[in-house]
Amino acid sequence: MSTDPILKVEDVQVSFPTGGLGRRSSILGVAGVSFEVHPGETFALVGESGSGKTTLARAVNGLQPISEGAITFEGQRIDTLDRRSMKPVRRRMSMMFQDPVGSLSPRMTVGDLVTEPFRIHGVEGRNLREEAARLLTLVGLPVDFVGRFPHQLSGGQARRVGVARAIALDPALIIADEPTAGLDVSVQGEVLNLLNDLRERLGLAMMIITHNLHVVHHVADRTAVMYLGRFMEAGNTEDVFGAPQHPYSAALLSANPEPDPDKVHDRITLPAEVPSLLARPRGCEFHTRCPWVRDNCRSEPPVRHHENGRTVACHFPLEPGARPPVAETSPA
Amino acid sequence: MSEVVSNPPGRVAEIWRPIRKILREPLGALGLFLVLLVIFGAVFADFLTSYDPTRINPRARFQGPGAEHLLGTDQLGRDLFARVLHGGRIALYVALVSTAVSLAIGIVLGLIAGYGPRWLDNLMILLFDAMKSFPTVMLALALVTLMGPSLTAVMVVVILVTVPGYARIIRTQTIALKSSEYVTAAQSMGASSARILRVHILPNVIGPLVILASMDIPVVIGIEAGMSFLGLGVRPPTPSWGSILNDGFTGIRDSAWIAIAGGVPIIITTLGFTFLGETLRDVFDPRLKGR
Amino acid sequence: MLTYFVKRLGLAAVIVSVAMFLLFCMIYLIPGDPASVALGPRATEEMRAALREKMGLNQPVILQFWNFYVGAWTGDLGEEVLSGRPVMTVVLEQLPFTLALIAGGITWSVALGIPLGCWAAVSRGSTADRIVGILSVAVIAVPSFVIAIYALLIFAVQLRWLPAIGAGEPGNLGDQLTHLILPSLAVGLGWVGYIARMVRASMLEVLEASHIRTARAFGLPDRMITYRYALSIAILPTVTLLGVGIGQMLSSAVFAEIVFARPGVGKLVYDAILTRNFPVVTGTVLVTTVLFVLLNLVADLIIGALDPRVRSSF
Amino acid sequence: MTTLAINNLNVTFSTEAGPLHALKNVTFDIPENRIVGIVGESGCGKSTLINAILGLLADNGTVDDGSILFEGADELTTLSASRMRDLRGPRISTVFQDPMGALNPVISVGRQMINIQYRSDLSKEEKTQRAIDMLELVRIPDARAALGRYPHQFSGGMKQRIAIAMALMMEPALLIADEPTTALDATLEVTTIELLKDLQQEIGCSVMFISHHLGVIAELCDDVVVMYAGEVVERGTTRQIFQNPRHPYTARLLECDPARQSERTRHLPTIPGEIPDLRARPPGCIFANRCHRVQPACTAPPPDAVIVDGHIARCFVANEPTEVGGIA
Repeated sequence: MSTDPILKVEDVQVSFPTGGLGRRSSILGVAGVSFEVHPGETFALVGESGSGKTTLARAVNGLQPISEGAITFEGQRIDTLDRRSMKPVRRRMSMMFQDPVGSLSPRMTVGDLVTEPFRIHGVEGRNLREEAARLLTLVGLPVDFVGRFPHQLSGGQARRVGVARAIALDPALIIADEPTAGLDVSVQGEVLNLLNDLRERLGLAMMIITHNLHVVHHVADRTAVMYLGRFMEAGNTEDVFGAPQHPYSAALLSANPEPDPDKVHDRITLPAEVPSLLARPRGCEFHTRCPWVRDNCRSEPPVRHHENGRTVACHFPLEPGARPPVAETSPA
Repeated sequence: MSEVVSNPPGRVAEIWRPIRKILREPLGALGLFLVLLVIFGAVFADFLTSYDPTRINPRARFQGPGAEHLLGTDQLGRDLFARVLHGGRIALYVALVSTAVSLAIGIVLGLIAGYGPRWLDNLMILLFDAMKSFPTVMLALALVTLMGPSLTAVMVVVILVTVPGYARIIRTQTIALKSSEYVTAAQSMGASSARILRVHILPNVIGPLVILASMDIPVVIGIEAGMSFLGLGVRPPTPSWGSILNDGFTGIRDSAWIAIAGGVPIIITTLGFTFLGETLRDVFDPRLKGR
Repeated sequence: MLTYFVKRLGLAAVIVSVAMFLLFCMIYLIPGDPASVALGPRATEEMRAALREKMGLNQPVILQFWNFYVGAWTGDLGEEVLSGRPVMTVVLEQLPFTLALIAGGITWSVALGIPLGCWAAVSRGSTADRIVGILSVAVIAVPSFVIAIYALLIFAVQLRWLPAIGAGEPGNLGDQLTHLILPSLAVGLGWVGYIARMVRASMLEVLEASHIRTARAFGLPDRMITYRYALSIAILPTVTLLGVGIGQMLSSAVFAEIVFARPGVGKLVYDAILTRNFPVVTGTVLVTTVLFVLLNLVADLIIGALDPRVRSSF
Repeated sequence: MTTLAINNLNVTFSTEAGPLHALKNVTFDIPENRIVGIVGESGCGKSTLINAILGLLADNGTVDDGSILFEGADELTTLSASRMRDLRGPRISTVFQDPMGALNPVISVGRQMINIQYRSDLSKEEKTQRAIDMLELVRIPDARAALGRYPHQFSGGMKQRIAIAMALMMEPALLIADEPTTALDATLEVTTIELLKDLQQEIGCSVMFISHHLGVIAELCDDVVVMYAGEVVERGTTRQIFQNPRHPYTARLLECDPARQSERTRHLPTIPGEIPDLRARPPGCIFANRCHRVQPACTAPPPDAVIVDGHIARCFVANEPTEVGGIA
């Protein structure tokens, strides 16, 4: 971590208004999150649906106003910028959205789609036809795709068009929301490899939002695990995967079926379902489902432990290989 | 919305393909034929008959259809065939002009309501709903009483009645598209609101609306004919299908041919436009079925 | 359910208020002055001034609107220009005839439209489906007053099966119903088409839904799937459509009442225009608007009662 | 005994652009009391296969050839509509992918569960009790009250469990599960799989489990059928398929799953190319255009090579040594 971070997120909260007339209140979609992304690095946000990972990504990209905290990008505070002053920032930070085909405007050709950033930012002195050809080649699509429409593309091809558009203006950071969603296993690798090649060749930083833990394991340098809008655990991917310290990360990792019929599943089963954001649990957010829950988890929010670039929000961080206490007491 | 990079291939083929698709459907072919027939009659009215539609001939009153007067004459001895042809001009003029104006206003208001701030949307929706809560003919009667019967009054009524519907459709679709991933993607690239509306939203909402509006043309023709039937549309000597029908209705027991001369063109035109509109919709936007 | 009802009622009141405001704006903005309209071209300047004074047209605009607004909510719609009777009384006298006509129109459209739509949906692609489709489109396309005149011409003038004019002898229900058949058919025929199409389209959509596939996969009988699983959902947009349809039927009723020389608000407003009785015109517009909004509210409440999702979202 | 025996099944859809051969010479068995996984990527014909078994093929689809024999007695491809309806539900039942849309939104859960038992002679109270028992079996809290509620009042995971309860209520001989966990989060997915496995053992039915998720298949299934572009390219026991894949497609598909790479790698394996247009099937091997072991012989239709009894791969080189694992 010797370099300056390209993106610095400090105690960011995002709140959504709820309720109608008379009983106006709000819920926290993101409840105080801090992290940094450094040049050339891939940072992954992992969580299940409703964890707030997409909201956080949209907040970083300036699509979602934040209610607390600060977002600094390339040394500039960006959460306070208005739309006009945000525009130059958008040349340096591009975002890819979940649906490979749905994130492409249906009545525009591939050529128009990949060169749209040039038109939006009024980039002068470039031949758009040549740019389109250059970008398509870069992402491994045939140049004659310029005339095609999104509905004529397969999921993988559409995803490549999205990548081409994201790198068009040589950004410093790409935010990819579920880059492998809706893609077959045999195509997922292509997209991830492409993103990784581009990251190495162009020296980009990347922020990947996903629920797919296997993908994270291979592509991310650092990983943060989100639950109900908060980081449960963050750190180097290999550390988190090797020895999760937060019960939720441990459960999530153990819940990951592996394609090996002889694998003995030593699983941590979580009782109950994810609580609604409308009724955020007191104390530790995870206590309603935590197999290791103790009394003060129910009343006191946990302090974050920082150690060797690793953060855990838990009163009682797990030792490597820890098993739920229920399993110990049950007859073997 | 091809801007710079690619050119759509084969312009001529682009025009012919939809027409061929319509002709393949029997109902579409019939609709197209009827519509062309009405347009032909209206455009070439002066060549198709030598009678002046407004000339009164006391010696030729109440003549039934025959060789001299193809569709007969009315209570003032005016040739009904000439009146029907010229009435077609009025009907088409009102229908096309007011629908076009409504569409333009409806699109602008709908985009503003759909993409603008929340309070403006709520206000506009309230106005649209209030506007639509007047029964059409009641509102028309009230307005015409004030403005006096005229073609302009009819067109104002049509526009007031149809704009809220168009605006609502555009608004609903704009709101749906506003949260679509490709619009969010454009925002994330820094596109201005004007560009998003022009490049990403308008091309995707306008097609269905134009088809729906084309299906409203028979409704507009009905409003014009209805107002003229009540004596609140075009002023008396000018022929309109509605006023011919009224002339026929007055003497329906003795001279039914006048009512037939006034009503059949209305039926032909409304059926023609409806069949054509239905086929257009089925061919180009099957999702709209049942609206 | 109660909060749902209260919310919908409040919204209806707001819409009626805005409609009143719009109506007032139109009257105020459109060139032409209600007093001159009422008195006709031969009136002297003094007469006009006197009537303007009486109708309150010399007051500031805001005050005029306020009087109009408060009056309307309290049932005071002004007085008839000539007889001086309260407009509200006159309108309410005529309203039952129009309501009967619309009820007749709804009966036609529901009784024919829903079964035809179901039949077409279940036998999709068959000749029956195509015929129902073409007929629906045709009756929708042709304006209701043309249907009214031709129905009169064929069934009353030529075939003499049914009476041509009037609403029937007061007190004689059978006679009144016979007099209702043709006018209500003219009002409702187009809506037979609308309803049939809507039922067909939403049936087809629902039959494609995955829960219907699940029901099929459980081997439920076709009749149960069609009528209990699919129609109970497909009927919902039809109820909304019918709510909207009532407004158009009110419009058609004007023509039907004139063509069949029936009493009713349509005939009332038409005669009022010919006699330049302007307060009656605005009064009738307001009453019918409120009626329309209320009936739409009823449609919404029916939806709320039929659809548990709507019920719990409020 | 075999619960379901599919032999040489061929299904074609007529489309505007010509006939689409969606299933070609599909053969496999679902033995009694076993869970058979069907694996394949998009366009492999999984949904067509389900619809063909259930007799719910779209109007433009026809079974050209082959047979689907259920419990050795009923030939599903030629069965009358009424007999088919009698089988669906009590003997063959289904859980579909989308938990949100699988239940009727305007009918209460209890009513739907009682409707399914319409053939049964039980009294209304007994039917209600049966519904409550089933909901308790799939761990729906407060089952009696749940009967009165509507689907939108349950979470996605609960809806899927209710769907499973409905599917197993009549104790069918065959349960078809079409990607039942795909729409669920990882933690819910594993609990649902474990639940399904428990219920299968308790009721003793056969399960046809369709999924694109290799991990789920490996954990749950006894046998695996690998499909590609409407053909069964390989089938065998789960161990045979996962530990000794003989068809190049199976081998590459397994490699592509990032979960198979226990070593962290920056470069993930892929299968280049696209699935061929099923309206213009190549005469030879369907996978030839993407295969890394393609040979001149592959332009002819490949045989169903038997590796060991019950392990079959539709490939010319299935019995040759491979670079991954295998004999070498």
